[in-house]
Order: sequence, then C-alpha cells, then structure tokens
Amino acid sequence: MTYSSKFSLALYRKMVLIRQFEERVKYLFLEGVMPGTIHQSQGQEAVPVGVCAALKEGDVITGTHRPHGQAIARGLTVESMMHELFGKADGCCRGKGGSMHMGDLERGMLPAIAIVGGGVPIATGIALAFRLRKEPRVAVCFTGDGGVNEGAFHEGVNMGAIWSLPVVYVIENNLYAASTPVSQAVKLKKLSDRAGGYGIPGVTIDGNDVLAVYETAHEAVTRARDGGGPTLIDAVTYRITGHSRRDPCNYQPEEERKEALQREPIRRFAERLLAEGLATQAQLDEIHLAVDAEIEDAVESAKAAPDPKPEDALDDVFA
Amino acid sequence: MTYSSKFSLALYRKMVLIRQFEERVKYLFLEGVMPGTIHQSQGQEAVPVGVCAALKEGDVITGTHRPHGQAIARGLTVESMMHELFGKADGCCRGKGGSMHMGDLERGMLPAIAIVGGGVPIATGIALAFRLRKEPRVAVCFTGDGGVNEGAFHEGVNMGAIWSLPVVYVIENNLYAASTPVSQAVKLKKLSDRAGGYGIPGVTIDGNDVLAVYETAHEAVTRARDGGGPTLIDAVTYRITGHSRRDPCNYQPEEERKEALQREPIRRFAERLLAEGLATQAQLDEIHLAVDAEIEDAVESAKAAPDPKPEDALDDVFA
Amino acid sequence: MAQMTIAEALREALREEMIRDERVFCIGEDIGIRGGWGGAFTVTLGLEKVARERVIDTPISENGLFGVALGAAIMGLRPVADVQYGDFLFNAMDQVANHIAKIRYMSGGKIKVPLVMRAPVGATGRGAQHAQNLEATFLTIPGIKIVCPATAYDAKGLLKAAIRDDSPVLMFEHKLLYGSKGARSESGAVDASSDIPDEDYVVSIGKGIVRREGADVTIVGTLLMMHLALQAADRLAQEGISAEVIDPRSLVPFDWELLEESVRKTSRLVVVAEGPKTGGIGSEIAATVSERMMDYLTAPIQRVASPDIPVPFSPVMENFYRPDVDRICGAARKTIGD
Amino acid sequence: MAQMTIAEALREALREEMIRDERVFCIGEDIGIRGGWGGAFTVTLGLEKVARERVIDTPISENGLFGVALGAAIMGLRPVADVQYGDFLFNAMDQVANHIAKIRYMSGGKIKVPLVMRAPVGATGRGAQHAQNLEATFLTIPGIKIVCPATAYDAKGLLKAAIRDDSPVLMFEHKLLYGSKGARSESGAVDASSDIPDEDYVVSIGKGIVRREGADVTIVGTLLMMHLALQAADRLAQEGISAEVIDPRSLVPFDWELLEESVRKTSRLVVVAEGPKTGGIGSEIAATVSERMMDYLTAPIQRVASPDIPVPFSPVMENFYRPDVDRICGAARKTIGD
Ligand SMILES: Cc1ncc(C[n+]2csc(CCOP(=O)(O)OP(=O)(O)O)c2C)c(N)n1
Ligand SMILES: Cc1ncc(C[n+]2csc(CCOP(=O)(O)OP(=O)(O)O)c2C)c(N)n1
Ligand SMILES: [Mg+2]
Ligand SMILES: [Mg+2]
Repeated sequence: MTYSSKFSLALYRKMVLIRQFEERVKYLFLEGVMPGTIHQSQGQEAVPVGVCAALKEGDVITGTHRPHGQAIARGLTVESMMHELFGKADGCCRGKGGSMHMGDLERGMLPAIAIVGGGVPIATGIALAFRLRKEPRVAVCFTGDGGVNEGAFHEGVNMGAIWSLPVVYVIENNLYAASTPVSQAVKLKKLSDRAGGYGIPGVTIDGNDVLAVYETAHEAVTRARDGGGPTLIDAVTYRITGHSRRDPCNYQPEEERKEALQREPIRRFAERLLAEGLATQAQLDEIHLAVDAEIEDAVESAKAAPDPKPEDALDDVFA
Repeated sequence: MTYSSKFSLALYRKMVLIRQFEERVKYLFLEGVMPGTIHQSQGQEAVPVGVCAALKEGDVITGTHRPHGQAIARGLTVESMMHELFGKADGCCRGKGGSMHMGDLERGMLPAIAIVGGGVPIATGIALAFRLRKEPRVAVCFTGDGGVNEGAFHEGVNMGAIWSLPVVYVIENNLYAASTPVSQAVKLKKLSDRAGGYGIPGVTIDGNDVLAVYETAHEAVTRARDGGGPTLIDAVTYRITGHSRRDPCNYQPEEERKEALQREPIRRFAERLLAEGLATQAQLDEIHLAVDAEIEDAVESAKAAPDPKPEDALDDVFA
Repeated sequence: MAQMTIAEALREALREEMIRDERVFCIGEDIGIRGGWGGAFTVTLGLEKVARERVIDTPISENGLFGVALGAAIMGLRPVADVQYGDFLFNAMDQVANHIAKIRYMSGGKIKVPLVMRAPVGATGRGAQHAQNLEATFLTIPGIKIVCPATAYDAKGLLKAAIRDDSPVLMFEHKLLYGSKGARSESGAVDASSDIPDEDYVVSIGKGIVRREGADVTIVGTLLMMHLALQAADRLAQEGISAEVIDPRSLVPFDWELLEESVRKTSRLVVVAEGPKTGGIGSEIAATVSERMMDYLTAPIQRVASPDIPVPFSPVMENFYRPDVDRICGAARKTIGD
Repeated sequence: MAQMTIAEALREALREEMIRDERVFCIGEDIGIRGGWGGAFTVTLGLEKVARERVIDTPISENGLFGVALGAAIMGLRPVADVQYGDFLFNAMDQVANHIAKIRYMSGGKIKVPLVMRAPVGATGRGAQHAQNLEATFLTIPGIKIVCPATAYDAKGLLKAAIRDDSPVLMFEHKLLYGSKGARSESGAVDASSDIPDEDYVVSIGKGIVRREGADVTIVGTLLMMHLALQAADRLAQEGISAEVIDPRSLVPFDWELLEESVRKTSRLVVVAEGPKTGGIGSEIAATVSERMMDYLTAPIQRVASPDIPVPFSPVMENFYRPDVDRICGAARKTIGD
C-alpha cells in the first residue's frame, strides 16, 4: 500500500508528539516537579499510533498503566494530559486519575486501567454495548505482553470470541513485563498463538513499523465492525526507556538494547518518508519544532493551573 | 494394549463403586436424610477411574465440586465419604467439608475445591513442591469443561507450562457447565485446542472408554514424572444425572441423552470384558453385589456415627 | 396486589425494568439457558421472553463477566450482573473493587456506572465456599451502594431503585429467603413473601424501616437476621421486654437517622448479623452509634454474629455458626440486665 | 547490631529463613530477575544468591501465584508470596479468601497452610488502583493472621514469626516506611529503620507494644499511622496532654489485653487508621472496646480515618485523604474536651 503524504505526516507527528511528551515528562519527573510515578512508552509509539489511525470517531479504546502514548494517539490533548499529570483540577480526570488513569471517554478513551489485564473484560463489555445497541462502533483493548497471563485476559477474550463482538485486542509487546522477559512468562514463540485457544484470528507483527501496524489494525477493526469478531494483534516493539521512574533497565541485555534502538519506530519512519519522497527534512524538522512548542505550552499552562481543593476529593464517588 | 483380567476388573469395580455410591447418595438426598446439596457424576466414572489408575502412591489429585467419583477413584473409602456426607465427626473432613470438599490428603486427594477453576493453580503448586523437593511425584488436576473458562485455569496452566512441572490437567468434559452447553461457552471444536496457547500437548479423547482414559493418562503422567511437563487431557463424557439436587436436566436434548446412555462407560466396559473373555457375567454380578454391600455398610455406619459437637466448629481455623 | 416470594419479586422487577428501559439487561451464568433454572435461584427464569438478547449467559468467568458488565454500563447500558453464590464475588473482586467501585472517581466524575450486582449469601449446608455473608467485606470498599432486602416487597422495590440508579449497587440476597420452588427450594427456608402492589414502586436506597415498634431495646438486622430479630422480639414480648426491630435495608448509604431515633428512645442496641463478628457489620454500627450517642446508651451495644471461622458443613456446626433467636434474646436481655 | 530500613530488615529475614529452612521460598512478580529490582520495593533483591530455585518469578498472574503458593504450602513447603501492590490482592482474592483462608478448616484440620503473604499498602501518589489500605477488608475473612509492622525491628521479627507459623499470615507493609533506596525510593517516606540485633529473634504474632507511655488518652495505630500517632503525642505533650501510643502490630490475633490495660488507665481512646472510615479497622477496635469497657470510657472513642472515597491522585487531595497529625491531635483533644 502507498499512503498520502498528509496521512503519513499525521502518523509521524503523533509519534513525535508521544516521544517528546514522554521525554519532557521524564525530565519533569526527575526534576521532582511532578508527583506520583510514571510508566512511559518511548520506542513503542508506532503501536498506538498505527492502531488508532484505523479508528473512527465513536470507537473506544481502553489503555494500560502505560497510557500516555495510547491517549495521545487516540486524540487527547497534551494539555489536558499534562494538567492531569500535575494533579490539576482541570486535568483530563480532574486530578483524580493521574498518569496511570489517563483518559477521556469523550475523546474515545476510557480512563486507563492500571491493573494489568483489567481492561480486557471492560473492552469486551464496551463492544457488547455496541452490539446490543446495533451501533457500528469498535472497541480496542491495549494490553502488554505481561497482561496476556492474567486471568482477566483469558476471560475477556473468550467472551469477545464466543459472542463475535466488535473488539480488537492489541498486545503492545515490548518484550518485558516490568523486568520480566516475555520468554520467561510464556512458553510460546509468538504471543499471537494464544488466539487459537479462543478460536479467533491472531497475528504477530512488527510493532515498530507504524504502517504495518496500521494495516493490520485496519483489517482487524474492519472485520470487527463488519461482525467478524475479534482479532488478537501481537505488535512486537521495545521499550527504550525505563519501566517506571528511574529504572536503569539493567535486565535488558546491552546488545538487545542497541539493536532495538536501530529499529526504533520514529527514525525508521522518517527514513522511509524521506526515501519515498513523502516528506522533506524541512517538513519533519518543522513537526518537531511545532510539537515541542505544543508540549512546552502544555507544561507552562499546567504549572499555572489551579490545584483542586482538598475537599474536592469527596466528590465523584457516586453519580 | 491388552490388560490382565485382574487390572480390568479392578477398573470395573471402581466404576461400579462410584455409580452405586452416587445412586445411593441421590436416593438418600431425595429422601431428605442427607443435608446440603450434591453434585453427582453418574456416567462420568471412566474419567477419574482411568486417570487415577495411572497414578502411584504419593501422587496427589485435586477435585472439583463434583468430587465423589474422583475421591473413590483415588482411593478414599466410601465409609469415610458417607460419614462426611452425613456431616459426621469422623467423616473424611470431620464434618467440616461436606460433599463439595470431599478429600483426604493422606490418600492422595486434597479436599475438593468447589470454586470452579480454583484447583488449577493449587495443583500447579503441588507439582511445584514436588519439583523443588526433587520428588518423583505427579499432581493431577481435575476440572470441568466449564472450568477452562476461569482465569484461574489460564494462570495455573500457564505456570505449569512455563516451568514444565509434573502436573496433568484433566478436563472431565461432560458437555455442560451446570446447564450451559460447552459449545456456548467456548468457540472451539475441541477443548484440547486450549493447550496450544500454553505451549503444551493437548489431546481430546473418548472419556467413556476407561482404557483409553487410562492409556492417555498413563502417557501424560509418565511424561510429567519424567520432566516433560504438563498435558491437557480433554476427556469427553456425559452426565447422565442432574447437575445438582433435583435437576430434571431439561436443557439436555432428549436425543442426546438417549445416545449418551448408549455410550455410558460401565455397560460398555462390561460388554468389552465379556467379549474379550476377561470376565464372566458371574464375576461382574459378584462385583455389583459386593459393592452394594460395601455401600450399605457405609450408610448404616454413617447413620449411627456421632455428630460433631456444635463447638467443634471453633476448631481447625489455625494450626 | 399479588403474594410473591423474593425470587418472584426480583423476577418481576427485572421483567418490568427490562420492558420499561431497553438499556437494562441481565448477565450471568446459567441465567437464560433454555431448559435451565433461571440462575441458581430461579430469579431470571423466563426473562429471555422479554428480550432474548438481553439475558446473556456467560461462561464461568466471574471477573470477566463483571468487567463486561462494567464496560457496557460505562457505555450507557444498565446491566444487572449476578453470581450464583456470593462467594464467587471474590473471583470477580478485581473488577468489583478496583474498577467498578473506582472508575467514576478516577475519571473525575465524567463517567457513570449504572450497574447492578446481585449476590446470594448465607450459610445453607453447602460448606465453606458457598456460604459466606459478604456484606462486611464490601462495606470496606467505597464506591458501591449496598442493599439487603429482607422481604419480597423490598426486594422488588430496591432492585428497581438499583436499576434506575446511576451508581453501582450491590444487592445481597439471602438463600433462605428466596422462596425458590420445586427443584431449587431450600431446606430451612423462611417465608419472606409479601403482597406486591400492582403499580410501579421503588424502595429508596438508603432508607431503613421500623419493622416492629418497641420501647426497651433496639434490635437491628438485615436479610435473614431481620426475620430472626422479629421472632426474638415476639419471644421477648412474652417476657415483658418490648423490642423495636429496625431493618436498615441499605448498608451503603446507611439510614443512621432512623437508627439513632430508635436508640434515643430505647437506649439499648443489639446488632445482629450473620457472618464473622470481627470486622462485621455489627462492628461498624456499634462503633458509629457509640461515637454519636454514647450519652444515650445505658448498656454496651451487643453484637450477635457468627464466630470468626469459615462456615462448617455439618448442620450441627452450621447451626452453631448462624446467629439464632436464642442468642438474640440473650443479647437483648443482657442490655437490659446490665 | 546494624541499622536497617524495613526493606532491608525484611530482606534479612527472608535470607536468614531461607538459609535456616530449605522449605522456605519466595514467589512473586519481578522478585528475582537478574538486573531487576528485587520486587517492587527491593525487598527480595539478591535473595536468589541464597538459592536460585527458591526465588520464583511468576508471570503477572496474582490469583495463580497465590494458588501455586497454597499448593506448595499444603505439601509442606513454606512459601512467601507477594504482590507488588496490595491492591492486586483483589486479583488473587479467590485464592486468598476462598482457599488459603479455608482449606485447613474444610479438611477438618488435617492440612496445614504455612504460607506467608506480603502486600504493600498506603496512598503514595499513584492513584486509586495502587493505594489502598486493605487491612479492614481482610479482617473480615477468618482464617488468616494479619500483621502490620511499623518498624524495621518488627518487620524482621514478624516476618520470621510468620514464616515459622503453620497458618497463613498476611503481612501488610507500608510503602512510605520501606526506606527503599535509589531508583525505588518514595517521596514523603518516613524513617522506620531500627537497630537490628545480630542474633536471631522473632516478634510474636498477636503481641502489641506500648510505643510511648501516657496518662490522658490512648492512641492506637499501625504502620504509617503509628508514626503519625507518635508525632501527634509529641505535639500533644506540648499542650500538656499526655498520650499513650499503642501499636498492636498484629490485627489477627489482636492484643486486646494490652489495649484494654491502656484504656483502663487513660479512659480515652483514639483509633487511627489509613483507609475508609466505614468498615475500617477503627470500627472493630471501637466496637470491641466499647463493648468490653463502656464503664471505663469517659468520652466516645474517636476514629481518625480516611473519608469513604477511592484514593485520589492529586497530592492536594491525597493529603486530605490520608489521616494526619493535625487530625489525630484534634481527635485526642476532643476526647479530653468532651
Ligand atoms: C494486576 C497487576 N499486577 C501487577 C502490576 C504491577 N505492574 C505494573 S506494570 C507491570 C508490567 C506489565 O507488563 P506488560 O503487560 O508487558 O506491560 P508493559 O509494562 O510492558 O507496558 C506490572 C507487573 C499491576 N499494575 N497490575
Ligand atoms: C467460580 C465458580 N463459579 C460458579 C460456580 C457455580 N457452579 C457450580 S458447578 C458449575 C458448573 C461447572 O461446570 P463444569 O466445570 O463443566 O463442571 P461440571 O459441573 O460439569 O462437572 C457452576 C457454574 C462455582 N462453583 N464456582
Ligand atoms: Mg511489556
Ligand atoms: Mg461440565
């Protein structure tokens, strides 16, 4: 397939936006300005960006404890996210969620689910609602490679499968669950082999190739929307940052990391865009500058934004 | 394979013992003499009998909410079981367990786990203990066809698989989970297809052929004992009695039930034994008589046995 | 007006709400199977006739099905999810306690979770894994309303209120009160049937009721214990002790006003709850009443509860486990004798 | 004698017990990965050097890993299973509450379950799903002993006692007390380190301790709250109020004797517990003390706890959630002023 320059640059911009957002947040966190803990997704950008590019308005994603990339890919503003990270009253979850619960249903993303695997049944239920209402909408569930070993994954995928619901399960397979290599947690060459146990199609793809991700997701989303039921997509990528906080990643072999950096999705896509004449270096540079400015604005605005009042904590328990 | 008359008759006797035990218990229950509720296994006898015939002393099984057959097959005495069913102080669980928690670790069976799927991780842990202690023992986990959809099944089997533990997972597949047909709960032709998702061998067999069950179990148990890791055995059988209590089984199509009765394991095995000259009708009749007497003794003794004291309830919480 | 058991009243509530509101659906195990029982206690029997696609039978996957219900609720449907025995809520605990109870809060109030959960409780001869009273456990989890109907009237009215509520509501139902019939009847059952009005009604979540007026001692209890409290009050009356029986009906929110009013009058309180005494419902009620009303109390609040043990199988021991009329009367006398 | 943080003291306890007894092993997620952190809070760091096969890293499967630990414990091993955050105990709730807590009982006492569970608790800027104090929830489940060390000395001694116990023991550890270092340090941490004797010792499960003697009011609290109670006592002392601080250390069994002795002396009680007030630890303590000691009490027992809400992320709101020294002092004054 070939894609327009506009489409390609939009993908590129999203990936850069995620990367720079994560880098900026990491810096803010290490500075000690930002509360809480963070899970970041540098290196994994192609997965959410490719997947979300295949979605329509009205589709809904569920995110994980590592949700910044998913949120940006789905269309949350970095401003609303940065405010949330700073715990501000006008963050996307009004300061009640924080990094791990980033989301905004109005923008098509549930507050992220930080319990590994927990989002799988929920996404299935969202798809059930679409089915019962006869709406042509699709749910997409992000999970990590570690998430596939939770009971919730099993139960949720099985229900999606038996009811042929409009849902796509996407494994952001960064080869590690926290510090645990996927090879130690699963006795399979490909995580997509789990799909057979549920009677649904499964596919393992290069998750650092944003177009491959897009194409696979597009096919799966279309199938789901057309009543063909779920797909399990195992998108293999790599986390080129720590699992959380100040993690030095000593469990990642040096050689592996070096190689992974070679395959990191943004530079790869840039090279391809340049090679195929879909973008000029100037265009790419401009994107980087614009993205940085957007993020910087978000940081400034977040720092200046009002904190919630302590007693605001008492609201929002019951409807 | 051919088997000795002695071995064959021992299998036959166990199956008859289970069948008659269950029939007697059903009668006692309907009479209102027996407290609680019961899950019975008429028609499924070949599975636990075939499997347990492949075990050695020291091996341990975990049972389900439908454990009477498993318990008898593993070698609990009908006396200790009948006492337990009557809630007597000298029942196999001293009256604290009841029908659904039948078991006796000294005889190689954990008190049965009545939470569907709950026994799977526990059996895996028993196998882990054998591995850590370097003991040549095997754990066998019984589950129903419904049990394979619990998260606990997924998590437990996966850990057994990745650590290649000496454990065998046996699905007593009676085609229904309570009233729910297996075809409605799983989108697979064969439940053994779940095995591929864990990277372990899986096999679907005729669970009403006690020798087929024995042979399959023997192979799996041997592999497990020899360090070859777990097997998932899907033994297809049929429940020719109610799910529990006074269930009229209206969800089982009449035609299906009729056919199932044709394939019921005890008569089938009797016919085979007679045909192959491994037993005479007189021998079989004698077994039935002896079994009935054994059960009747157990009933009499259970009725006469002392109840626990109310305050005995306070014991056995902590060691 | 028709006489109904709790199982029938719950079924009627579900039927009427499913008809009234297309968004309402039931989800659970064995709830709508043709030829089946309508769930473990017949509550959903025949509801598939209202709308086949809105009675959803799931595989045995409690955590999954509560998660599915949550997802559907977030999207604006109004699921009624059940477990066959309350004990299996522990299988679904992550979804119930970490997601259902919290996701609205985590969203900063942007999401609604109109989700009803139903769970049978109570010791009924099935051993430790089909017996627990879980009210106290879930009381520790903010974000879920909890209701406990003791009568068919309340069962119907509370279930309707729960379905119409925009927040998660967990209804505990007692196995010995269902009045399930035929193959699904329970030995030791207590009659909890009521005359049910023909017209639509709800029982407000958070409103208790005085079941019997009295002057000397207040006895508070829900579900089966409410019935035993009434029996105890009868017996106490014969001894000249006038007991007031309060049924809070909801545990979250709790009708403190009603209870306080009663205690102001009687100055004595007995709290009856099936389930372990430690960490029990009785502890919360006793602590709160003591905190607020110490000056009114003329005797220490008595908690009648089960011992701190799993539920034993043998009827002899199970009867020892379950609070009974004798013990309630004893506790009431103690508040007066002291 | 060496000064140790709680994380270090727990690690030492594990190391020594693993060496002392071959049956002891650790099981959990990310606990022994080469190049990893030794669990979420560094407690198991380096233990694989004692015995590689006895530090078992599992997939992310909490219910599974607690079930595996249970199976191994039944067969006579002595597993120490942990979750990275206490909140994930809800994922394992079926195994913990339905099996681990009950299987010995269901077996009629024929089985032993020498199983230790470790779970970090406390609100620490991570939002609602990594924050809960679960002590009260598990208090409702008979069959599990519960310990809550506030100091490194107790952490080591209680963990050793737990490992040697033949019953399931659940240890709650507070994230702000670990004293984890480097990349795993916590902001807002409180120093809970102790001088740890060189020789082997245990702290008996079920024995509390007077942390500070006082005459006017008893303040009881565990984990982080014990430290805040001590700070509150300091401040109250400046106002002329002499507060006694009791650390029960175990919740199950609970050292009622120690607490009662204190209350007999002070006649006033403040119970401090992080976590929702309703159904909280404070409710149980207040109910029991009221029941047993009404005549000694000169003021209603005050419960200082969190509001009945999930844990909010924003530090401003989280600080409002967490009981603090101000509120403890206020409650103490209230018992005296009344
Ligand atoms: C149920 C549960 N168990 C454990 C954790 C702690 N934890 C947070 S992230 C993580 C690793 C997740 O691995 P994976 O699913 O591969 O996602 P990744 O972090 O690689 O994005 C773990 C164990 C959790 N959040 N939830
Ligand atoms: C976790 C859990 N959910 C539901 C039940 C109620 N229940 C008891 S038996 C049963 C059906 C089990 O089906 P299957 O695993 O096929 O075993 P079978 O009854 O056919 O032997 C159900 C749903 C239970 N005991 N445990
Ligand atoms: Mg990963
Ligand atoms: Mg079955």
